[in-house]
Amino acid sequence: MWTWFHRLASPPTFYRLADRLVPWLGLLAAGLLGYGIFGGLLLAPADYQQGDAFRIIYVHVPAAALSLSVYVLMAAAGAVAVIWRIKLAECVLVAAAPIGASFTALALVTGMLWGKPMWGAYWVWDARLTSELILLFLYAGVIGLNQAIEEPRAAARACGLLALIGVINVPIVHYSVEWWNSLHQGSTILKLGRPNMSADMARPLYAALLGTYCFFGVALLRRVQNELLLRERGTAWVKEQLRSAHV
Amino acid sequence: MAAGVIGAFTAVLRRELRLAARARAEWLMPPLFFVIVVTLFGLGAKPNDPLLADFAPAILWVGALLAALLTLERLFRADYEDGTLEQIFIAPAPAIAAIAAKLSAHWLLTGLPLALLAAPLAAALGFPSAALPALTAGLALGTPVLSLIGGFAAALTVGLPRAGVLLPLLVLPLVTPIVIFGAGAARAAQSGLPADAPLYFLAAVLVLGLTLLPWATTAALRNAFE
Amino acid sequence: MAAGVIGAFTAVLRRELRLAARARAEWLMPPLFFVIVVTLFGLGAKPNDPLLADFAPAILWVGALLAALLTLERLFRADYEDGTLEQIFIAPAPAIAAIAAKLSAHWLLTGLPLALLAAPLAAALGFPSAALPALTAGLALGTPVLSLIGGFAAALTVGLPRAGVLLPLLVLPLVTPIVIFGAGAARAAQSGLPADAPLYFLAAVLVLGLTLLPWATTAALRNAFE
Amino acid sequence: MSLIAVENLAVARGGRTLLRGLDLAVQAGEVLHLRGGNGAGKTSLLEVLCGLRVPLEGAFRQRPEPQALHWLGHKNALNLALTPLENLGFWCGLNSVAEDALLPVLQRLGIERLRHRPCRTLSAGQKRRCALARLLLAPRPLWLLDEPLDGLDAQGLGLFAQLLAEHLGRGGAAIVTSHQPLPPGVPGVREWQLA
Amino acid sequence: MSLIAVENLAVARGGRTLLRGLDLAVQAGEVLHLRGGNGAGKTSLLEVLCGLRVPLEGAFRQRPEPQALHWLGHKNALNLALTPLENLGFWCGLNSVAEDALLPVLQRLGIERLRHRPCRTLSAGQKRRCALARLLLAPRPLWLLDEPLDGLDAQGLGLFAQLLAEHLGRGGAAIVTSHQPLPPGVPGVREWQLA
Ligand code: HEM
Ligand SMILES: Nc1ncnc2c1ncn2[C@@H]1O[C@H](COP(=O)(O)OP(=O)(O)OP(=O)(O)O)[C@@H](O)[C@H]1O
Ligand SMILES: Nc1ncnc2c1ncn2[C@@H]1O[C@H](COP(=O)(O)OP(=O)(O)OP(=O)(O)O)[C@@H](O)[C@H]1O
Ligand SMILES: [Mg+2]
Ligand SMILES: [Mg+2]
Repeated sequence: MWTWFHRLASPPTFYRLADRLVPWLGLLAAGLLGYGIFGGLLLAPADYQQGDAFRIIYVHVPAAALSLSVYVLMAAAGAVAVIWRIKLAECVLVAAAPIGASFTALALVTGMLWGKPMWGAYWVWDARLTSELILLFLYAGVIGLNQAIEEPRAAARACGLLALIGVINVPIVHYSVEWWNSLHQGSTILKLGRPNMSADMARPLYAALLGTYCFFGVALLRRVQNELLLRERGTAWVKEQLRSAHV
Repeated sequence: MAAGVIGAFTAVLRRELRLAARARAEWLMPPLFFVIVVTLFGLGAKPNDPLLADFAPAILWVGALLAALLTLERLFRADYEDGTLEQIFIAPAPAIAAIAAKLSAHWLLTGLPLALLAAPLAAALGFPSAALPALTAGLALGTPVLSLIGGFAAALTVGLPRAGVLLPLLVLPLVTPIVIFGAGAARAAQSGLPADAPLYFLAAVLVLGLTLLPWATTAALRNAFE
Repeated sequence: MAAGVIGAFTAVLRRELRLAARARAEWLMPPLFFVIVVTLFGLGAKPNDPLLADFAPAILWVGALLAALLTLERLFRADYEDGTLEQIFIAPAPAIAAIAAKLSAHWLLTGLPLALLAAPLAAALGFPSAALPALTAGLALGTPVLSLIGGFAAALTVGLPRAGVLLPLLVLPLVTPIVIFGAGAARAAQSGLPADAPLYFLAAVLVLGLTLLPWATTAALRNAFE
Repeated sequence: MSLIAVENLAVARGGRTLLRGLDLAVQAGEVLHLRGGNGAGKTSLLEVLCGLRVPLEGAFRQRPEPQALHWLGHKNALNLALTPLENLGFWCGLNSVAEDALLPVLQRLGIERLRHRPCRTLSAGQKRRCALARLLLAPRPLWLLDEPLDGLDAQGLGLFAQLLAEHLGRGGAAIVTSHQPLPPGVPGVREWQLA
Repeated sequence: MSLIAVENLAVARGGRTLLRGLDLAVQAGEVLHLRGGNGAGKTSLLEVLCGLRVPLEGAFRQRPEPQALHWLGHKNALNLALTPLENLGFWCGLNSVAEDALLPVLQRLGIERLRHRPCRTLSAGQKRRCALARLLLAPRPLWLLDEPLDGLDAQGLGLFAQLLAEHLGRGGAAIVTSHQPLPPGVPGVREWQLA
C-alpha cells in the first residue's frame, strides 16, 4: 500500500495517469453540467415564491460547496507536503488555490446577485456571508504567500502550514447558519436522504453539483501537470514528455 | 533535557524583555496606537453620545487587533537576518522552547498592556462598568491568541522583502473569529445577557492555539532556511 | 544638475515600484488590507448595525493610518542596513531627490489605493453617497501628509536606534490632527454641513509638509551616519 | 573514530545540484579546510553538515549531537542593540552553559573593553571576534566555521590559529572554509577542494 | 597632482578620538593600502574621506567631487530581492550613468550567468563581485575600497588585481583597506599603518 502510494506520487507516473484520466472526467463533467444547467434553467418549474430568481441556485450552490471542499483538499495536501515532503502534494496545494478562490468569488457574486431580490440588499454583515468573504481572503493569503516566496518548495510548504491552520474557518462557514441566526438559507439540500425540494428542482441541482466536482477535477489535474512540468524541468522524464509532445 | 528547555525559554524571554527595554519606543507604539484609535472614534461622536458606548466593543477589539499587528513584522525578522535564528535551531534545546518564549514576550509586551488599558478606555467611551469584567476577560483570553496567530504569520513571511503588506492579509482572516466572539462577549454583557458562551469559546480557542501554533510557527521558521 | 536630479528621482521611484511588484500579488495587498479592516469592524458590530455608517469615516481613517504605520518601519531600514543609503548620499545628485522619490513611492503604494478605494468601502458601510466627495478629498489630501510625517519619523529612528524613545510620542500626535480633520470633513458632509474648513486645513498642512518634510527627512537620514 | 561522517551526499540550492556523491569524514585532531570558488557550495555544505539544511540525497554515517558542535556562520548572530556580554550571555542561556567563562573568554579575544558597548558600535573585526568567543564558551568537539578569518587583523589570525591548535590538541576537530590559507601554526590541516 | 589630500585630520567615533593629526595625500597611479588592527579606525577614516562622515578636525586640501570617486563599503549596497542587473541598473540611474556597460561588466566579473537571480540567492563571494562591478560602470579616478577582498576566491583576487592595475594605468588612484596583503600584480602600492 505504501509503495503503491509512493509510486503514484512520483511525478512521471502521476503525469501519465492524469493524462489518461482527464478525457473521461472532462466528458463526465460536460454531461452532468449540461444536464444540470439545461434542466435547471429551462426544465425545472419556477419557484412559487421567488419566480425565476431562484435559478441562480444552480450556479450558487455548486460554487459555494466547491469553495469549501477545495480548501479542505488544500489542507490535506498541505499536511502531506509538510510531513512527508511529497512534491506531488505541494503541486496539488499550489494548483488548487486559484481554482478554489475562483469558486469562492463566484459563490459570493451569485449570492450577492441573489441577495438583492431576496433580502433587498447586495450585502449584509451576516455570519454566512462574512465568513465566506473571509474564506476568499484565506485563499488570497495562500496565493499571495506562494507568490511571495521565491523558492517554490519552501513556498508550497509555507502555504501548506497556512492552509492547515486556516481550515478551521471551513466548519465556521458551514455551520454559521446554525450557530448564528442568519438570514441565509439553512443546510437542506446537502442533507442527503430527506430533500425538501421538489425532485424536478433537485435533480438538476445534484447533477450540476457533481458536474462541478468533475470539472474541478479536470482543472486541478491539468494545473498540477503544468506545475510538475515547471518544477521538474530539466529532468529526464520532462524532456521525454516534451519530445513526445513534439514541442 | 527539561532543564535545557527551561533554560532556553528563560534565556530568550530575558533577551526579548531586555531588547524591549532598550528600544522602548517600539513597545510604546501599540498602546499609543490603541489610545489614538479610541480617541478618534470618541472625537467623531457627539459628547456623551450613547452610540459610542454601543460601538465600544468593536472599537476596542479591532483596535487591539490592529495594534498587535504593528509589532508583528519585527518579531522574527531581526533574528533571521543576523543569524540568531540559526543558533536557536542549532542549539541542543528544542527550538520550540525559544519560539514559545518569543511568543510569550510578544504577548507580555503588546497584548497584556492592551488588555489592561481596555477598562479605562472603555469607561471613557461610556461603556457600562458592570460589563467591564466580560470585556477584560475576553481580551485577556483573546490577545494571547492574537500573538500566537500573528507569530505564526510572521514566521511564514520572515525574510520576505515586503512582508509588511502580506502579513495583515494572512493574520486578519485567521483572527476574525476571535474578534467576533470577543466583541460578542462584551456586547452580551453590555446588554445584561450572560457572556459565558463566547468566553468559553475563546478559552477553547486559546487552548487549541497554545497546543498547535507554537509547533506550526517553529515549522514555518525552519522552512525559511530553504 | 537638473538632469541628475530627475534621473535619481526616477531611478529610486522605479526601484521602489519594482520592489513592490516583485511578488506579483503585491499590488493587490493594500486594497485587500483595507477591505479586511472594514470587514473587521463589520464583524465586531452587530449584524447590519446602522452605527457602521456613522463610524465609517473613523474606520477608513484608522485604516489609512495603520497602513502607513505598518509599512513605515521598513521605508529606510533595508537601505540603511545594506548600504544603499550610503550610495545615495555619495551620489552626485542631491540626496533629497532620492528621498522624495521614496516618500512618493510610499504614498503611491499605501495612500493612493486607500483614497481610491474609500468610496466603495464607505458605500459598503452604508455611508451616504452625497458625502463621498468630502471623504475622498480628505483622504487624497491627508494620506500624503501621513507618508511625509511617517517618513520623517522613520528617518529619525533609522539613525537613533536607542534614543528614539520619544519618537512615537512625537509622531502619532503629529498625525492625529490630520486624521481628526480628515474624519471631521467626512462627518460634516455626512450630516449635511459644509466640509470646506477642514479640507482647507488639510490642504494647507499638505503644502507645508511638502515644502518642509523632505528636507527634514534627508537631514535626519544624513544624521544617521554619525 | 570520526566525529562526523557523511556518505554519498548531494546538496542542492534553488533546484540546482551543487555537490553530488560526496563522502567525507573528519577524525579527532583534524582540520578539514574546504576550498572552492565563489558559489562552489561551501556554505551550503556546512549548513547541511550542521543540520540546518536538508540534503538532497545521502546520509550521515556519524551525525554529531547538537551539544557536540559549534556552528559559526557567515553572519555573526549578534543583536546590534545588545552588548557583547548580553549577546553571549543569551547564547549561554540558550545552550544551558554556565556564564562564568564569559569574562576570561572576552579577555582572551581581546574585546573585554568593549563588553558594555552595543554591538552596533563595534568594528567589523571586533564583531567577528565576538562571534568567535562562542567557540570557547562551551567545549564542543566539532567546530564548523564559515569564513572565520573574515575581518580579522594579523593579531586576530594568530589568535585564531592558537585557539584552533588548542582545540585540536584536546581531541577536537574542525571543518573550516576560507579563501585565504589557514594561518600557520595549525597542525593536521587537510585541504579539500570542492569541484 | 594629488587626487585627494587631507591635513591634520582627526576622526572620532562615539566620543573617542581614533586618529589624530593625519596628513595624507594620494597621487594618480598610486594605491594606498591602509592597515591597522581591528578597531583602529580604517573604516571610519574611509567614510570621512568619501564625505559620509564629518571629521572631528582637519581639512581637505584637495576634495574629490562625488562624480570623481567610487565608494565600496563593507556592505555591498545590494537589495537582496532585486537581481544584480536591477541593483546595478538602479545605481546607474542614481548616478546618471548609461546602462550599456552593464552586461560586459558583469561578464568581466564572471557573474553574468547570475544576472537574473535575486541577490538573496547569491553566495557571499558572488555578492561581493556584484558590488565590485560598480567600479567599472563609470570611470572615476579615485576608488575608496573597504575590505574589497572579503569573500573573493583565488580567481577573484587575481581579477581584482588586474582591475586595479588597469585603473592605475589609466591614471587612477585607490585607497584600500585589507587585512590580507594585496594580491600580487598591483603596481605602486604604498602601505600606511594606522596607529
Ligand atoms: C453574498 C451572499 C451569499 C453568500 C456568500 C453565500 C454563501 C453560501 C455558501 C458558502 C453556501 C454553502 C454552504 C455549505 O455547503 O455548507 C451556500 C449555500 C446555499 N445558499 Fe448561499 N450565499 C449567499 C447568498 C444566498 C442567497 C441570497 C440565497 C437565497 C435566498 C442563498 C441560498 C443558498 C442555498 C439554498 C444554499 C444551499 C444550502 C444547503 O442546503 O446546503 N444564498 N451559500
Ligand atoms: N557607532 C559607533 N559608536 C562608537 N564607537 C564606534 C562606532 N562605530 C565604531 N566605533 C569604534 O570606532 C573604532 C573604529 O572602528 P572602525 O570600524 O573604523 O575600525 P576598523 O579599523 O575598520 O576595524 P576593522 O579592522 O575591525 O574593520 C572601533 O574601536 C569601534 O569600536
Ligand atoms: N537561496 C538560494 N537559491 C538558489 N541558489 C542559491 C541560494 N543560495 C545560494 N545559492 C547558490 O548556490 C551556490 C552555492 O552557494 P554557497 O553560498 O554555498 O557558495 P560558497 O561556496 O559558500 O561561495 P562563497 O565562496 O562565495 O561564499 C551558489 O552558486 C549560489 O548562487
Ligand atoms: Mg560562502
Ligand atoms: Mg573596518
